[in-house]
Amino acid sequence: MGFRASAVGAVCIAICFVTAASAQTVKLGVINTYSGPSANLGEQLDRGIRLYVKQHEKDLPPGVKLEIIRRDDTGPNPEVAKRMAQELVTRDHVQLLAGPIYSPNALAIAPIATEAKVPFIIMNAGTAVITTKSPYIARVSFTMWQSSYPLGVWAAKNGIKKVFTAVTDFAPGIDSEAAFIKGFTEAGGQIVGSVRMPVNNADYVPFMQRAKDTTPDAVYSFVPAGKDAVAIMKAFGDLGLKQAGIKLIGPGDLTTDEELPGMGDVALGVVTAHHYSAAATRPANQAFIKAYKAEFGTNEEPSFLVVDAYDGMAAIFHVIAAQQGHIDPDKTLELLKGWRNEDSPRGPFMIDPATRDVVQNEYVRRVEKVNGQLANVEFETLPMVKDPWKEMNPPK
Amino acid sequence: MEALISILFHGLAYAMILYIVSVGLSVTMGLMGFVNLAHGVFAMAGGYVTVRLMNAYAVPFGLALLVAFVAVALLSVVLERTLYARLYGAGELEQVLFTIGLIFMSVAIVRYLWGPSPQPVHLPAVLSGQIDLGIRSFPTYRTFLIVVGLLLIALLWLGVERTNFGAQLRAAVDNRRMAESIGIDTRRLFSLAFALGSGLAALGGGLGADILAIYPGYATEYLVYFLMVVAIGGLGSLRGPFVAALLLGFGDTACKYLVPELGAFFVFAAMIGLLLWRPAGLFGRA
Amino acid sequence: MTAALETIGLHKRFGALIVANDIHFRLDAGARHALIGPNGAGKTTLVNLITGRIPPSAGRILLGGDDITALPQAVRVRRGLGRTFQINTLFRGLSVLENVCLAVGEHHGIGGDMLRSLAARRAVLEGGYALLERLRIADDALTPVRELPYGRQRLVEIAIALGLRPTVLLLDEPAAGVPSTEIAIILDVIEQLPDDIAVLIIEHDMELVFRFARRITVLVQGSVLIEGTPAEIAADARVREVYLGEGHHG
Amino acid sequence: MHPIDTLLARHRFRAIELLPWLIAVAVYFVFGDYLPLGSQILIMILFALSLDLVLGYAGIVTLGHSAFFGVGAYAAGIYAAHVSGEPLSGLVLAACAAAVVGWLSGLVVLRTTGLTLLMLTLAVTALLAEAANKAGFITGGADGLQGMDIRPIFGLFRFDLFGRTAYLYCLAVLFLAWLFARRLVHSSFGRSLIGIRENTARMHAIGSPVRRRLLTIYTISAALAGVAGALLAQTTQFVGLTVLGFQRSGEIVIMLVFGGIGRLYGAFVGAGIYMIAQDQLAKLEPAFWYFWIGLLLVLLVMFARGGVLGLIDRILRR
Repeated sequence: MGFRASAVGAVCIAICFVTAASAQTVKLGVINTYSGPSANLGEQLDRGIRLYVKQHEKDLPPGVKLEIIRRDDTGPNPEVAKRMAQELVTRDHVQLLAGPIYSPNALAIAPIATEAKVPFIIMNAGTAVITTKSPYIARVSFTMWQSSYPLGVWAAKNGIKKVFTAVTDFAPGIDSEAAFIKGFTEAGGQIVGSVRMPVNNADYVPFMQRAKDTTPDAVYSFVPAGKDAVAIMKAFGDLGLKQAGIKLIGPGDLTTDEELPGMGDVALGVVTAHHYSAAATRPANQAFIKAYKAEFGTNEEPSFLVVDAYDGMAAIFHVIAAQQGHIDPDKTLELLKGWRNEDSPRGPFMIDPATRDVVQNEYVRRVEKVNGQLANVEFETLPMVKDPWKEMNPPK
Repeated sequence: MEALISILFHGLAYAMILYIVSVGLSVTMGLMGFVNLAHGVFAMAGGYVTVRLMNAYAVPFGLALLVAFVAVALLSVVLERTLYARLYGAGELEQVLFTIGLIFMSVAIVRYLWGPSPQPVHLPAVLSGQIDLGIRSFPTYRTFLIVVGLLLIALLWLGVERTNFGAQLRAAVDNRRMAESIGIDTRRLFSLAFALGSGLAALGGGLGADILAIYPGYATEYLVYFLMVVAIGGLGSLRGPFVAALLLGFGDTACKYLVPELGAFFVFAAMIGLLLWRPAGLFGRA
Repeated sequence: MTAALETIGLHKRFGALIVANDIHFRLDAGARHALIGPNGAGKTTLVNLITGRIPPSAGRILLGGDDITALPQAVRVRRGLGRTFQINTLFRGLSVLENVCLAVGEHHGIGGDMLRSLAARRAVLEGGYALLERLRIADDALTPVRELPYGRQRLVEIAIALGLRPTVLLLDEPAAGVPSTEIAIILDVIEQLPDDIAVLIIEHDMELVFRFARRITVLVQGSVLIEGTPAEIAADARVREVYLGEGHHG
Repeated sequence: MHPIDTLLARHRFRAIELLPWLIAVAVYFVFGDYLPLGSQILIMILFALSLDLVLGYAGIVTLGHSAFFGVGAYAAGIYAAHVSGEPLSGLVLAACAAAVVGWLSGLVVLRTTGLTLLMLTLAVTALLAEAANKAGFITGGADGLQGMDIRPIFGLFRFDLFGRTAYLYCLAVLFLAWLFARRLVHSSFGRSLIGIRENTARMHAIGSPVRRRLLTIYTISAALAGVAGALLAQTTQFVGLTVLGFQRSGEIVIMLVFGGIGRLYGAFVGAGIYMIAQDQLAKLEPAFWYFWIGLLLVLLVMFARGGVLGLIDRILRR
């Protein structure tokens, strides 16, 4: 009898022990765009994750393992993204969520994060409102307002008086347009015309022609990074806006470090505001670039997506280490609030304790030739910018 | 006035690309009654061949275009003989499915080979910048497109009007059974027309690479526009798609320029109206 | 007496080509009428005009005294105008019985019925099957039409038209492509048609025409050349010249 | 057996027709972790079923069926976001909205055939997508419609995180739709649609009001597609522009064709296999998922036009 009881007890202890040990495998669900027309963006984001994990896996507390479960949302497909989140939570029992490229996808996942109490690290999606949609969301990337609003102020103070705005007709574009116009007009600038361009647009020449006909000092533009950015740059060059003395300015999506080499000389002189440039000379960035090229090829340039994902992983490693692998959702959020990272390739940044949104430096950059290669060269730093939208729309 | 000139100029350049890509589709659809949704694949292939040759092997633009034309024409003839020919006379649904299948496969293949991003296009320096045409300056590349486009079209029309091949082609489009009864080998004719049409599409893809970006989504994203040119122009005609391409080029450009808020709305609504008025297209036979 | 079918000045142009020129034509109840003429005379066009498959350029069509010129095909059929096609126009994937029952169903007015139970359809199936028996194709009732030889398909073509119980029946070359062994079946069927049905037959087989028809109209280049009894037609010199003289199609 | 009885027997209910439902119920108990995917499969089955009515039975080759799916999704979504979160009334409203759009567009589209019809179906969908894009103040535009709060069904069954309620809800709706569709295709009306598919000219010649029949089935099919769209909107509480996309139209045609068209159960087999395969395979190599789908389509057209069910038929007959 006694033997039996102790045997049962031993088994119980063994089970408890095993459970405890296995609980130290932290499951992270990543929802990202791995297929479809924008799969290249997803690949960038994933590279950031891979690079960080490769460099820092050894830094996890002993016995703690990180398991990453990747799911493809196939593009701006919120219903797929939502199902993926649902599956990650109910089927794979992930303790943390991260991703996605697209804001609508992030918005669709938000209710799941709330209901399942799974902390959700936003690695790209930049629509301002996202962080207000769930108390379990923290963002390490950027908001459209964060770069566009200060750029507007900067432009008005640097000799640009009249601007034509051309943005893609979806939330980030509209956010960016509103932010820029607000910043620019508040600082005394004048908007001479605005156009919102369709999401799937092939030819940007008509829009640029229209811009040219209003003879502004600059065209402010936001289009999705990738082929649209290339196309609008081409149209800008083809129509001779540059020769006519018109500048092209916009948030960093216009000249991502990854696409820049393919854009040609027309991109020279484009001024953008952004939180990251691969050409930055900070030591942390140079080490990062070196590691990136070693991992993915010497001709590859990391874009801000890589850095955002990389820093997102840093945040995740931070909460895992601080809790020794036992992830408690509310404690995780407490750990994230006010968390500060001084050695990011982008410079210092932190997560605002009040809004759980990122606070970071914005850099004004100009496209120049560095060693025969086009690069975004930072020439002015706007330190620790909070999301202006949240400043203007405080939670009620 | 400035605005009108801009619209006409850019609309014309856009129309040239649309026409060169789509004219082959009109002829093959009219001739063989084949709903070939995969026509855009040939344009995409032409674009990739042109751009890759230029980027990776520094082949001159003109030569790259020529290679694209020949290579894609040959490829298309192989596909036509081995696969398409089996479905002549099959139902529309089979043809639609088969060509969607081809699209899916080709998209996956180019993505595998060259990645998901658009291919960077480095045109010769002479084609960049502006050219002064007396009235005002115009973008050189687009001026070049219009000139080359018009030359190609003149060549094509002359060929179809003046050569024996053209005469046979016209006869076969008109009345296939009659043409066969007077000894025209329509199978051979089909293959030739198919190759020519696909080659032209490839040329259009290569020429227009700087306007319609070369990336794996090419074959689906622009498909609707190619189909619109054919449906509005009318099957089996050379003139019809030209007029349709002009309408679409001008219409689309004017819309973007004047009422960007409406987006593509106007273009689609106009197409529905046109097709209701003339279900067989402007120059098609009912 | 009101004609079962009458055309008044029926006219059809395709561009410059006149395919039906001022055709006045009358079919009385119970008529057994044949329409003959060389290839391209416009015989099938006339049938298509009467049934509404193509609209006339001018002229009127009366069915039982009512003007049906503007009515759509389907309405004409429901008013008693039935036809067969020169080239088999069948539901090739369906069985013979289903082919006929589609017609019978439409005639019973239940073609658009979405919910009627099977029991109610039994009458339709039985009506269809009876027709098959009459045409001696009941053995093939469940065979898909596409698997039948062309001659047997011809019989299905007629069965479908009969399934509509028409008052005016237009038969467009019913014997074309039928092996001689089976022509007899067709002839029998045509001869057994109820007397009150008006029948117009287009046919190249002169033996069949002269055996069947009580009146004959000769159509040449879209115009009526002559109309008369078989004896009158056979004796007419112009008919011999333009039609019979060209060669006997039998 | 007399041929008439044989024919009648073909329309009678057979035990094998219960199979999909047994599987669907079994999935609920066995694969509890997979219910969100299960719900989407059920929705796609319903969508494919609605397409089968027009494509498989009436022979209308359309590439624009997502128009109705999208209208249904937006109708249900807007209703839930702005009027009421009650799901059943939303479903009815979506069916009505899609039916109206189906009827109106059918008036236009069904006047044509062939390429023109194909283009018009594409254009109608593109037009609606553009409208939804531009009417951002009510549809959310390119960002999608958010903020739906779907209330419990009958006030009792809350939509839970694991998707149990959603699954059963979709299953119940699909079952009713199937009962209706089954009745429809076996009715005289259904047979006359097959007649139109097989030979439109002859249907005219036997006095069938072809245009009206086509318009009727187009409208009914649109309503069912709208219900499918509404289910998606309600179970995911989101509607994006992709519901009106060309890709969705194309994919649903592919699913149906995989299963086999004009067979009623092709939708079940095709949507089921496609969605599960996509869920499993797309994970491994998403880019090549489309290569294999493309290859499969080509092979299917060349060698197996009846789809999976057609193949099974052929094997059984041998």
